[in-house]
Amino acid sequence: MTSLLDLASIVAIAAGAVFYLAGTVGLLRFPDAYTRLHALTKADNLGMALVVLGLLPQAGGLLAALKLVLVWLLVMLSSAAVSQLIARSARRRDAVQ
Amino acid sequence: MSVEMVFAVTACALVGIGLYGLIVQPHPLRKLVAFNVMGTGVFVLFGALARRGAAAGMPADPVPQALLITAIVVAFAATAMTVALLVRLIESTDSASLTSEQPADDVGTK
Amino acid sequence: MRRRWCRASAMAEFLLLMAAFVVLMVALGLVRVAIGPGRAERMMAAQLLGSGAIGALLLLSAAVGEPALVDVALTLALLSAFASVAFVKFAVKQDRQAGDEGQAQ
Amino acid sequence: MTPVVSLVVALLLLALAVWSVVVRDAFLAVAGFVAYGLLLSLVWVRLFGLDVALTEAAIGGGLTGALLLGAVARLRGTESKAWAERSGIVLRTVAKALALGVTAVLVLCVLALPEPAPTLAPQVAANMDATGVGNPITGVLLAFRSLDTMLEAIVLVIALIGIWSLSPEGVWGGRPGLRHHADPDGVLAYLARLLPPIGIVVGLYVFWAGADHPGGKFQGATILAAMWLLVQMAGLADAPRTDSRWLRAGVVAGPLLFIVVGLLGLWTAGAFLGYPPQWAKPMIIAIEVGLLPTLVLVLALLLNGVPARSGR
Repeated sequence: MTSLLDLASIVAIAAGAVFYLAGTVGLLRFPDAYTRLHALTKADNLGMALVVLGLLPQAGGLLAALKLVLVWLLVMLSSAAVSQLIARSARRRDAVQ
Repeated sequence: MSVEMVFAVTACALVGIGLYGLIVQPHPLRKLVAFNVMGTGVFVLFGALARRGAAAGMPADPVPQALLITAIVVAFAATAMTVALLVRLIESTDSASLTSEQPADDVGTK
Repeated sequence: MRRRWCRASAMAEFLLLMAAFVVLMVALGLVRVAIGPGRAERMMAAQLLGSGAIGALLLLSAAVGEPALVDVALTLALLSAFASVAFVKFAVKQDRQAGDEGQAQ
Repeated sequence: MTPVVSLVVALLLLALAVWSVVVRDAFLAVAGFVAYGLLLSLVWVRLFGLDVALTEAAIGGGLTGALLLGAVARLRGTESKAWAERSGIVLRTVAKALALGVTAVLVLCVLALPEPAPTLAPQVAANMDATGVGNPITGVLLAFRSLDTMLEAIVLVIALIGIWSLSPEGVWGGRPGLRHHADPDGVLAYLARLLPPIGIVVGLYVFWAGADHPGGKFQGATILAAMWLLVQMAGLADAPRTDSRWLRAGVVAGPLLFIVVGLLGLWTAGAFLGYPPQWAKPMIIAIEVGLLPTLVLVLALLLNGVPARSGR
C-alpha cells in the first residue's frame, strides 16, 4: 500500500516537474509576451498542482495536507490575477506602439 | 565540503561582490542594492557559523539565528530610510548625483 | 517524522532531486528576464520565481520531513503575490512616467 | 545528493548577486535583487534556520522588493546621468582587486575557524524550560536577549520618525506618497479583496505558532503589513494620515509596553527585563501581543514613505 502511494507520488511529482520544464522552455522559446505568459501559467498551475498532488500522500496528516492545498490555492489565485495584470499592461504597450 | 562550508565561502564572495558594486556604481540606488548584497553576505556567513554550532539536539546555534532575524528587520528599516532620503534628494535637486562639483543651488527650495 | 527518515531515504533523494530540478528551471527562466525585450517578460519572471521557490520549498519539506517548511512556502505564497503586484504597478507607472514627470504634488 | 541542491542554490545566488550589482538598468538590478532575496530563503532552509527563512521570505522577498521597485519607479532620468559618471577603468580595476582581496581574507578566516565550533546551544537548551516557550529562537529573542529585541523595536520607530522628518514644508503629518488608483471592478481590486482575509489568518497563525514552532511576531507582522499595503495598492484604501492620534499611539505602544514590562522585572525579579519564573510565559506573550500591532504599523509605514500630501 505504502509503496503504491509512493509510486503515485513519484509519477505525479515527475509530471509536475515536466510542466515546470515546459513553462521554462515556453518562456524561452515562444515568440511574444502573450504566448510566453501562456507557457508560464502552465508551470504555475499544473506544475504546482501536480507537485502538491504528489506530496499529499507524503504529508503527515489531514491538517498538513490541507495546508498544502491552501498553498496551491493561493498560488493559483495570485498567479491568475497577476497574469491578467501582466497581459493587460502588455496589451496597453502594444496599443501605444 | 559540508553544506555550511559551501555557504560560508559563498558568503565571503557575496561580501566581495557587494563591495565592488558599492565602489563602482555611481547611482545611490545601485549603491544601496550593492550594500544590501554585502549585508546579506555577512548574514549568510553568520548563518553558516550558527549551523556549525549545532549542539544539544539543536540543528544550529539559536543565539546567532535570533540575532539574524533582528538584523534582517533592522536592515529593512535602514533600507527604507535610505530610499526615503534618496527620493527626497531626487525630488529637490532633480538629480541623484553624489559628486560635490554639481551645482546644488536649488536644494531645499521645494 | 523519524519514521519517515528511515523508511524512505530513496523517496527523500528523489524529492531533493526534483527540488534541485525546479530551482534549475527557474534559473533558466531567468535568462528570459535578461534578454527581455519588454517589461512583461520581466514581470513574468517575478511570478516564475515565486512559484518555483514555493514548489522547491514544498518538495524540500517532504524530503527532509520538516513540516514547518510548508509555513515558509505559505508565507512566500502571500508575499510573492504582493511583490508581483508591486512589480506590475511600478513597471506600469514607470512606463507612464516617460511623458509626465509631475510627482507627489 | 544533498550537496548538489546546495551547490545549485549557491551558484545561482552568486550569479544573481553579480547580476544585480553590474547590470546597467536599475529596474533589472532590483528585479535581480528580489530574486536573490527569494533564493536566500532557500539558503536559510539549507542552514537549518527556519525562523530566519520565514523572515527572509517575508522581508527579503516581499517588502524590500516592493520598496526598491517603488524607488526605481521614481528615478526616471537620473539613471543615465549617473551612468555617465561611472568610474573609469582604473578605479574599477582597483575595486575588483580590493573586492577579491577582501573575499580572499574572509575565506582564509573561514577556513581557519576553530574546531569544534563555539556554541551557546547547550546553555539555551539548559535554560529553555524556565521561559515556558518551546521555540528556542523565541526564547532567545524574548528572554535571553530581550534587550536586543526591545532596542530593535525602538530602532524601527526611530527610522520611521526619520522618514517622516523628511517631509517637505507644509505637509508634515500628511499622507505619504501618491494615492494609488485602480479599476474598482478590476482584477487587482478583486485580488485585494480576496487575499487579505486569508493573509490575516495566515499572519496570525505564523505569529501564534512562533511560541513552539518556527514563526513569530516579525514574520506574522510582515504578512499583515503586506496585506494592508496590497489593499492600498489596489486603491481600496488610502495610506493613513501620519498625524492621526491612533496611528501614533499604535506606533509607540509596543516599545512602551516592552519598557513597562522591563521595569516591572526590576521590581519583581531584580533585573531590568527579568521575569519571575512562574510569570515568564505570560509576560513573554504579553510583549509579543503588544508588539505585533506596532510592528505591522511601522513596517507598513516604512514602506509608505515620506508624507507628501496634506491629506485634506
